Amino acid sequence: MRRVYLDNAATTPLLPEVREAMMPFLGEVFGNPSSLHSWGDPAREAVETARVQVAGLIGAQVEEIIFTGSGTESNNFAIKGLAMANQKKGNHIIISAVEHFSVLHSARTLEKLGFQVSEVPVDKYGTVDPDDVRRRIRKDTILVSVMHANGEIGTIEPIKEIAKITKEMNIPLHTDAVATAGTIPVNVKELGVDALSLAGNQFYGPKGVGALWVRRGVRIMPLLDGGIQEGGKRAGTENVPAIVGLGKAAELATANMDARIKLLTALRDRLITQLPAKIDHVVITGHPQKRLPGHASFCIEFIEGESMLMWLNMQGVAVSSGSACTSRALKASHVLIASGLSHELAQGSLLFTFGIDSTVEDVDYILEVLPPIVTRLRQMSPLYAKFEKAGKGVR
Amino acid sequence: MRRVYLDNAATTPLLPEVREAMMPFLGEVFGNPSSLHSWGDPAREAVETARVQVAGLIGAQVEEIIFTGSGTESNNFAIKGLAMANQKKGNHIIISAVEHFSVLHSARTLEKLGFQVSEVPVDKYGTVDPDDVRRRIRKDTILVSVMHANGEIGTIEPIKEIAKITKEMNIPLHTDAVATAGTIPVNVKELGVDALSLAGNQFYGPKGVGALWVRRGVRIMPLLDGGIQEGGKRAGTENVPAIVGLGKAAELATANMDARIKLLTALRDRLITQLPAKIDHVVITGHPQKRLPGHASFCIEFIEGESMLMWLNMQGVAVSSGSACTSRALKASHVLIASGLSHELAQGSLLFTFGIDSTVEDVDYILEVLPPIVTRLRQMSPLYAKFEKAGKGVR
Amino acid sequence: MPVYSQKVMDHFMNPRNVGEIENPDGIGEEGNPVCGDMMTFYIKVKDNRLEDVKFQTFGCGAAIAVSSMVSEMAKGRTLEEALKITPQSVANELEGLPKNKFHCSNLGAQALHKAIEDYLEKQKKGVQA
Amino acid sequence: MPVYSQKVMDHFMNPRNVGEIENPDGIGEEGNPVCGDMMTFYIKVKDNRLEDVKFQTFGCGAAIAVSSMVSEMAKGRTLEEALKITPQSVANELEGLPKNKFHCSNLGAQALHKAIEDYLEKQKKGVQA
Ligand SMILES: Cc1ncc(COP(=O)(O)O)c(C=O)c1O
Ligand SMILES: Cc1ncc(COP(=O)(O)O)c(C=O)c1O
Repeated sequence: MRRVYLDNAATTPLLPEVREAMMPFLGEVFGNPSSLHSWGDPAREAVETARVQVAGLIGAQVEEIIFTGSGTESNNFAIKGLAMANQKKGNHIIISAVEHFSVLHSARTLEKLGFQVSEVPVDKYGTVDPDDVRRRIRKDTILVSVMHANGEIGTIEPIKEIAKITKEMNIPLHTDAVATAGTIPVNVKELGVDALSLAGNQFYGPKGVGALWVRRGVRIMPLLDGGIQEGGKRAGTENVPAIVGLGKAAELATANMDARIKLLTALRDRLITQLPAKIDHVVITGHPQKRLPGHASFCIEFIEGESMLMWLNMQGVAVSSGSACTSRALKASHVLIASGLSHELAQGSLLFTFGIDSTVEDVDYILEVLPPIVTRLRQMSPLYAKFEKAGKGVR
Repeated sequence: MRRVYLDNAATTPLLPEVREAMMPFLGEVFGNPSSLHSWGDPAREAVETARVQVAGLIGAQVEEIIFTGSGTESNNFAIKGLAMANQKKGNHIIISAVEHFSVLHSARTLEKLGFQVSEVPVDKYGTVDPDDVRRRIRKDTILVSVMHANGEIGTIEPIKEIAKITKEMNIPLHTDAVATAGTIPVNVKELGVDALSLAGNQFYGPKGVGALWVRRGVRIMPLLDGGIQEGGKRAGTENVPAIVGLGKAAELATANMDARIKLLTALRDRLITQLPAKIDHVVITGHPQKRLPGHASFCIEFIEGESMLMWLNMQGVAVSSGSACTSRALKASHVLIASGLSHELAQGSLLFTFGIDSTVEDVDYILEVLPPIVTRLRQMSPLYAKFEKAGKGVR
Repeated sequence: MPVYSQKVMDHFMNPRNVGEIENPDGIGEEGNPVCGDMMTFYIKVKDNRLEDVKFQTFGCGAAIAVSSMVSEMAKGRTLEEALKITPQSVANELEGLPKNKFHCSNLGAQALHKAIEDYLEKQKKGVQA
Repeated sequence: MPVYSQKVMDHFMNPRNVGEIENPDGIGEEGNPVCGDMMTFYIKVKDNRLEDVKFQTFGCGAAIAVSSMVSEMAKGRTLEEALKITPQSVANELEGLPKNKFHCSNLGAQALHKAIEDYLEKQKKGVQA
C-alpha cells in the first residue's frame, strides 16, 4: 500500500545527513561538554558549532542561543522566565488566543501565581490585529507573546507590526517560532522581537531539542536551575547528539530553504485548490495566502475528524485533525473555535502538512481516496441527512 | 597513548546495545507518539515499553514513571512541582547540604518565591543523620529531599531511615537517585520514598533523557506546561529515541547489576587502598564503606585539582575535581566544604569514577602516572614548601 | 491509531443497520456536536419487539462502532430486553473501548432507549387520544 | 581542557624559574587557597635590576603559566620596568587567558610587585637603620 505521511506539523523525519552528523556523538564522542579533559573537548566544540548554525538560521548573535529540550520547554522558559524576571515592573502579560498550549498553559500557571493575562482575539483566519495588542497594553504589562505561525491552521501572524508597537512601548516581545524557524525565513532583527522559540523536530532535526533565543540585555529567569551550562540560563548535561543534529538541520534549512518553500507551496496550493473541487461543503481554515508553505487545512462539513483520519490511515495516509475526538483532552481545537468556527464545523477538521519528501502524486492520491471516505461518512451522518432535507447548510 | 576514562560520574558512554535499540527511532520510526495514525503507533508502543523497563529498574508501577529531559529536569520538577502542589499545607522544605545544584538551586528559587528552606548538615563523610532531618521538621514542612548518593564523594545516604521519619510525619520525601539508579539496587518501595529522580547518561543510556517517579496519589505541579503527554504531567513531544535508549539501558542495568557492582567495587577498592600507599598526604573523601561501587575520591594535599587534571589528561586519563578552578563558578565543591574540609584541602580534590569498561590495568596506570605528577606539582607549591619547613601538616 | 479492538474496527469499517427508517415508530437522539459525537436511532416495533433498528451517527470511530453494535444487539429483541442494553454491555460486546472514549462515544444505548421511550410515549398518547 | 593557548600549555608544562631563592631580597605572596590560587615570588636585586626571580605556585594551569611567564618577563629587568608588568601584559604574552581565568589566576604580576615592594621596604628600613 502507498504510504503517505502528511503530518509534518506533528513531527518531521530525521534527515539522513542530520543522523550522520549525530552518529559520532552516540558513539565514540560521548564526553560531557563541561568536562575539562579531552573527552569533553569535542563534545563542547560540537555544541558550539551547533550554536553557530542555529544562530545563523535566525540571524542571531551566537551567544544569545540557549539550547533546550523541546519547543515546549522553550515556550515555558520564555513565558515563565521573562514574566518572573520582570515581576518588579508589573504583572500583566498579553498572549494571543491561538497560542500553542505550551504558551497558553504557561500563562495559566502564571495566573495562578498572581499574574494577569489578557488574550488577544483573532479574526476568521486566525490572524491577530496588531491594534488589538496595542489596546491591551497597560502600564503594568511586562510581556507580549504572539506566535509566528500557527501549526494547526498555518496562519502567519504580523509579528513585525506587533514588534513596532511593543518596541515603542518598551515591552519585551516573545514569539513562538516553532512552526516557522527552519521552514520560512526567520530573522530576529527583521522581526524585531526580543525572544524566540524554535524546535528541531519541526525541520528534519531530532526530537528532544529546541532553542530559545533571548536578545542580549533582556533578563530571563532560568526554568531549569542547577549547574551553569548554557551561560547559567539552562542547567543540565547538554544533549550533545540532539544539539548537533539541531545544528545540522539548521544549516541544511538555511541552505535549502528557498527550494523547499517552492516545493511545499506548489503541493499545498494544488491541494487547496483541488480538494474543494472534489468535495462539497469544505471550508479552508487559516489564512488563504499568509500561511505556512506546506500547510493545507480544512473543515469538512457534517462529519467528524477521527473517523476520516482512521479511514485515511487505512489507505496509508497520515494526517491530523483538530476535532474533539482526536484530542486527548476531548475538546475541539481552541484555535478553530477562536477563529470563529462552530463546534460542529470544527469537528470536521483535517490538516495536511507536506514535507520535503512529499510529491504531486501524494496530493493526487489524497484527491482520489478522500472523496469516497467523505461520501461514506456523510451517508451515515444525521447532520448531513438534516442538511439534505432542509436543502441548506446548517452552519 | 593509553586512554583511560575515569569520569563516569560526569557521563557514561552509550552501550552499543542501547544505540542499536535507538537507531530505528532515528530513522524509519520517526512518528509522534501522540499521532493517531500508524506512524504514531510504533513510537507510542516504544515509549510504553521503555516505561515498563524503567519501572522495572526501580520497582515502580509503570504509570508512575514520567519521562523528562535530564536528571536536572527531574530534580527541578520534583522540588518545584511537589512544593507548589502542596503550598496550601505549608511552605517549608528540607534538603541536605550536599544536594546536587539542580536540587539546591531549585530550593533557592523557591525561597525567592516565599518558601522557607532548611538545610540538613552532614558529617565528615558527607552523611546525613536522619535525626537531623527529624529535628528540622515543622508543622508547615511540605517536602523533604535527600539524595540517594552523592556523585562527588560517593556517599550513600540513609534514605530508608529518613523515609521512616517522613512517613511517620506524613511528609513527601523525594530522593535524587541520579547517581544510584542503574548503578546500585534502587527500589522505591524498599526505600519508602514518594518521588525519585534518575537520568539515562549515568548508566550507559543516552543524554537528554531522565525520569521522575512519583508515587500515585502524590500531587505534583507540572514544570513544563502544554500538551497532555506523560499523563498531563510533562508536556512536549516525547524524545522517542532517547526514551527508548533509557529503557534499554534500564533493562541492561537490571540484568547486569550484580556483575557490574562486583567489577566496580574491586577496581574502586584497589585504587582506594593503593593510592595512599603511593602518595603521602592523601585524604579519602566520602564514606569509606557506604559509597558507590565505582567511586574513588580523594583530596591530595598541597596542590590543586586542575593542574593534576591537566597532567593526567596529557597522560590520557580523564578524571574530575571539586576544586574551585575546575568549577565554572570558581568555587570549591560545596559538598567537600559541607563535609568539613578546609578550602585548601578541597582544592586538591580528585575524583575517579570507574565504568564497566574499566580494568585493573587502568588502576595500575593511575598508580603509575599520578605519583610523579603530584611530586612535580608539590615541588612548586608554596604550601608544600611551608609544610616541609614546619615539618608538619597544614590541615 | 486509538487502541481499538478488532471488533470495534470491524463495526467501524462495516457498520450494520446504517440509515433511516421511513415512518419509524420511535426516534431517539443523543449527544451533540460540541463533544463531537451525535447519534440518531430509528426503530420499528412489532408485537413489542424491535422489528427494525437503524441509526445515523456523526462522530469518531468508537461512536460509529457503538451505534452499529447497539443496533445489532437490539434488533429482534423485546422492548424490555432492549432497555437492558447498557453502555457497559455494549462496550463488552465490542471487546472493550479505550478509557477516554467510554463516555463521549458510548451514547448508543441511551439513543436507543430514547427511541423506545419515544415509541412508548406515542403509544400512550395514541391510547389516550 | 580549558581553552588554553599553546603558550600557556608550554609554560604550564615547563614552568621557568620554579623554586625558592635562599636569602631573597624580596618576597611577595598573593592569592589564597579559598579561591584556589596562591603564588609566592622571590627576587634577588642587583644594581636596581632583578638579577634572579623565582616563584612557587599553588593553583590551576593558568596560575602556574602566569607565574612562569611573569618570572621570565621580569628577570633581568630594572625594578621600574618590572613594576610596569600588568595582568594584561602577562595575558598578552601568554597569547590570551580564558575569560573566567583572568582574575583568579592572573595574580602573578601582583605577587611580583609585592616582592619588589618588600625589597624597597627593606631598603628603606636598612637606610633608616
Ligand atoms: C507553534 C508550536 N509551538 C510549540 C510546539 C511544541 O512543540 P513540542 O511538542 O515539540 O515541544 C508546537 C508543536 O507542534 C507548535 O506547533
Ligand atoms: C546526584 C546528581 N543529581 C543530578 C544530576 C544532574 O544531572 P544532569 O546534569 O545530567 O541533568 C547529577 C549529575 O551528575 C548528579 O550527580
